[in-house]
Amino acid sequence: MVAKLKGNYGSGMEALTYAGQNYMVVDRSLIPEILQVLRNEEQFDYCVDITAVHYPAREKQFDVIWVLYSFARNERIRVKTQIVDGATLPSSVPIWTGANWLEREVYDMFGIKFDGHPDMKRILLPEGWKGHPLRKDYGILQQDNEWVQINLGIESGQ
Amino acid sequence: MTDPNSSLSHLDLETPEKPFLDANELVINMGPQHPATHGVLRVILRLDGEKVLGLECVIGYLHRGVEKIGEHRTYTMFNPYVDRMDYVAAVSNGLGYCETVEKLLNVEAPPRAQHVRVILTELNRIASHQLWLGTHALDIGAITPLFYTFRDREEILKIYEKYCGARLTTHAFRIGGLQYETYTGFEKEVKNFLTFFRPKIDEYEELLTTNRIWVERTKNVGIISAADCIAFGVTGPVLRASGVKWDLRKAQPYANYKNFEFDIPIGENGDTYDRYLVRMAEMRQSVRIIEQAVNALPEGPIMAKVPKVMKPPAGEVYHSIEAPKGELGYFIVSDGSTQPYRVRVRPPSFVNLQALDVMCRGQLVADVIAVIGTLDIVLGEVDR
Amino acid sequence: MREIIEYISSYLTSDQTPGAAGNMFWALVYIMLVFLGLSVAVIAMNWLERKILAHMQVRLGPMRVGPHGLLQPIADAIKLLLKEDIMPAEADGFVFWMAPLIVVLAAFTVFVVVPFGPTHAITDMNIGILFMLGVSSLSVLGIVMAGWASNSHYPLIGALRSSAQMVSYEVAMGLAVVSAILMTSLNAEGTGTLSMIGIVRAQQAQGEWFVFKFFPLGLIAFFIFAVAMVAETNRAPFDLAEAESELTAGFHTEYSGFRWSLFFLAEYSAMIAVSSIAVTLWLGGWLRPFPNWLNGTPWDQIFSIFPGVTFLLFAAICFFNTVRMPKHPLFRIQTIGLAGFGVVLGLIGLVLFVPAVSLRVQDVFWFSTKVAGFMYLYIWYRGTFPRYRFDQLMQMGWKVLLPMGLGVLILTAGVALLQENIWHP
Amino acid sequence: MAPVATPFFFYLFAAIMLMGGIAVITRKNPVHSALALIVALLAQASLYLMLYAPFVAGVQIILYAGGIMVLFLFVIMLVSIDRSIKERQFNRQWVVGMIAATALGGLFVAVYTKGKDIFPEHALSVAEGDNTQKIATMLYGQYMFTFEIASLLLLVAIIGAVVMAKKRI
Repeated sequence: MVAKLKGNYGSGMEALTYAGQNYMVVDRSLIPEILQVLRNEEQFDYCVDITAVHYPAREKQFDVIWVLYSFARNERIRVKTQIVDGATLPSSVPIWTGANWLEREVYDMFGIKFDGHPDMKRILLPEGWKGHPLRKDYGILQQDNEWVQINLGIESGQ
Repeated sequence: MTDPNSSLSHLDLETPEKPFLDANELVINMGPQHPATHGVLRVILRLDGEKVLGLECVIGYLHRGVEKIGEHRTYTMFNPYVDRMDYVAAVSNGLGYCETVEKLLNVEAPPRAQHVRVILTELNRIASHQLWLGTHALDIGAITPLFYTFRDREEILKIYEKYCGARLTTHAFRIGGLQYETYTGFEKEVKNFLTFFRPKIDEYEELLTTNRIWVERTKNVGIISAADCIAFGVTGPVLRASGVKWDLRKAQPYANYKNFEFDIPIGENGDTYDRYLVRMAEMRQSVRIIEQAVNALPEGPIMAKVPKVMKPPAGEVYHSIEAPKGELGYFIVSDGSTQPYRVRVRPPSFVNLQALDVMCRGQLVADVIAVIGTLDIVLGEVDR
Repeated sequence: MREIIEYISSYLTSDQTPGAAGNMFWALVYIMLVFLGLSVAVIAMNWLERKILAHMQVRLGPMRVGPHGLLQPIADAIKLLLKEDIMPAEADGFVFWMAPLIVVLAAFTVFVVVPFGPTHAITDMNIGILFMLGVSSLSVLGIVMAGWASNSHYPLIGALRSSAQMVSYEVAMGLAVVSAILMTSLNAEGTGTLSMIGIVRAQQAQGEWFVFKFFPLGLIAFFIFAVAMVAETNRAPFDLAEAESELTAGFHTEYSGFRWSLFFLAEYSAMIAVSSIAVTLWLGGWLRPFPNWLNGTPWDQIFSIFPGVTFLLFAAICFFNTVRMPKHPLFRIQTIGLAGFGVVLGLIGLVLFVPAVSLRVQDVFWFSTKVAGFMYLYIWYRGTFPRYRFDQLMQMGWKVLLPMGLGVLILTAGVALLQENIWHP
Repeated sequence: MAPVATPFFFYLFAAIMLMGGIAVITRKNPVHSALALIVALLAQASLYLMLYAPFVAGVQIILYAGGIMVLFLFVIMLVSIDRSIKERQFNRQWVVGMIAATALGGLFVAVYTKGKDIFPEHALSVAEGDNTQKIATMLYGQYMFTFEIASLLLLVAIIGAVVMAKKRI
């Protein structure tokens, strides 16, 4: 499978293994196509998880990771891509319906927008909250004081 | 590859069916304080009379930022935090986390520790299913099973209390094995529990399985097809009740589940009744696993060699286990320091809850309650 | 003065109900008695339901207030009375205020015709059963008003549900009642009666309870009524109107304090009322078991000691539990209280052995015992059944009970005609 | 039972009934109107009682107050409350109303003055106790045909309602 993909996409992707787990690092431009191919041709029909990691020091600040699983092959794979802050990704809701909330959570926590998502809004934090808490520059004690004061009528939630 | 069985084509929210009598559709806010939403789930229902046209879940009322906390604690310090996610199945959460970090550290817990882990985790599965059964039956209006299940769950909690001092958020496992050796009489008490508990499952089933009203309330309610389950990423008993024979304990065995014999119970129709039957059968299977594990409990060390200060090599690992609610995954990124660079939890309840809308569409208000109950969500895990 | 005493005492020799005799004084006395008895019954029912349900569910139920929680209902009543009475801001004040009153009024008014004995009823109307059904159907108005006036979605849905439910089950209920009334006409004159007392008299004359009449027709009609009456009173498994897991508390979600307690009172007295109808129509009302088969003075005397024996049994249970009380000084007051309660029950039992008293109270005793059986059934249902869904409930009412009721009615009429031909060729 | 203070109760119930009737047409809130109608119907049932017609009174309570009016309320609540409260009174048909009222009033006067030979002036000799049986014999004997016609009419109405409500049968 890897060889086939490699043949098709060449230098845009790189297949790696760590601790016995396969993952591939894919160029942002190839993401829509590769996810499509994995779902439709390689039978990765179950989108386990979508998440992101923030590396503020890098130029391409975010790793976005799709964890996929194939029932037919009993195999798990991770697809990883790097994007800069403010860049958007194509939504994979048309591919896996279950990606809906997972993408919303990534948006909520990291501020990464997904194009074509049916309902791109915050999910865990309230609407109108400022900041994306899982970014590394968001302190652990930090909160949107203004929101708390207006909506909850208390000085601070802490 | 679009599945023709999938019902997702009905999913366009924009064109609801034309309501009867031109009565305005009713929008009802269920929760966050509502007796049947199992915590602080808020569901906004759009109703036509009693028929559900669509619904939207509003979650996050219990968000505590567990993932953020994980980035600011060392690997050992974060271990108790994961218990607070799915607080009715804390042991499973701990197992998943410990195994993931062990993968990063490239260590493996010794066999005795593995066995004890399996025993405690399966006991926890039973406890979690008992709590589900009680509350689910209560939602449907049968108040009595709740007290029976809680009476029996107490026996499990007593074993936990004796083992590690806590009943709910147990923090039972450590990275690399166990901290405590089992107490004297542990094996005997577990065996006693098994003999005590077997007839109790029959008792629950006697109360409900053939109860006419129960069958009427659960059969053909909240049907979800296997294709839909997979599309939504729904796992656990819900997926199995739709007829997919998939259990991580068999598919990708972790701990030492490969040493034990057990079956994966599956349903046919993917309705609430099948999910009920699957969970009941799972309790019996858990009893089987525990029995094998406790009979073959090996002697030996309970802790692998792990450094006092854990500094896993830089890298990232995704590992998942079959929690009582479905696939519970941990994705941990290490940068070589004492603290994880990023901890991501893949909560089964969160993903399963997405399917609520498609399961409830076209059903009645009373069915929404039944479906919320049958999804077996824990809001602590949904919101983290 | 003498005239007044004569007026009062003249009734004692009559064999009519005070209403039928036109005696205002005794009518008032009976109204007071029924009201008091009903209040006591509701309080007792509250305690019993919690205790019995608790024991079904492997727990103890109220244990703190008074010995074995005996004073719990009183404590609850005080709590409810002291609670702040909240009215939602956007509620329709007048309707909100009227709703519990109507429900309570309907629930209590039906007892005007309930025959606790051949003379122990406030009055005997010749449309007795019709009156009971009619007035108890008014309580649905109160429920609908409560749900609407609260100006909130959950109560509104609860009210809609309960109105649809009660109106539909009234139909099946009515058909079952009619088949029982048909049976009353199986006498020489061929005319039946709607009077509650007349119905029991007819069962006495025909020598069997209507539940066994034309077996199994009477039983089926009784079954239909027994199902419909649970639905009529919004109790489990038909408690959709107040399904707490779906609608929080249904139509009385927004009510609190005293007003809420009125709904509570009405629910329980409505339960007693419909059970009284069932007892009167099918289970021989005040008649003691086997009044025709085991007749004669010795049997009468044996049956007349039952009330006293029952109360002595209660007293014995009290004393037994007094002995079992923990011997801790903190429990002394509770132990004394329980023993005192036992003494009171025992004294009542002894008084009931006095022939003059037992003769007059017997009917009431048998009637209450039968009703108490129904009350136990209500609690039992609640402990064992899950709740029906709304469409299933409607299906059951319209597609099962209604055709069954119609069938039973037609069959009863047919069988009655056949028998009449045999009797009066 | 000897009647007590008959005129007093007659005027009392008549007044309640009239007040209820007036409230029905003056209240803006349809739910209030329906409740006022129930009051009027209950007062009417009391008047039936005073006419020694307990069966009719009982049926009046069961059917109208307990059944039909509940369905009325049901429908009113089903149709959005907020909207129906805000809605202006739409039936400002003074002319038709006046004509109907005049016709009805004329009828009353005509009956009162000329109807003495149609309606018996003396009280009916039917005893209270036999009331129900008498109604039954009349309904199923003398007026059998009209009774069946009426039930047929109702059946047609039911079928019509089902056809209207269900798009597909």
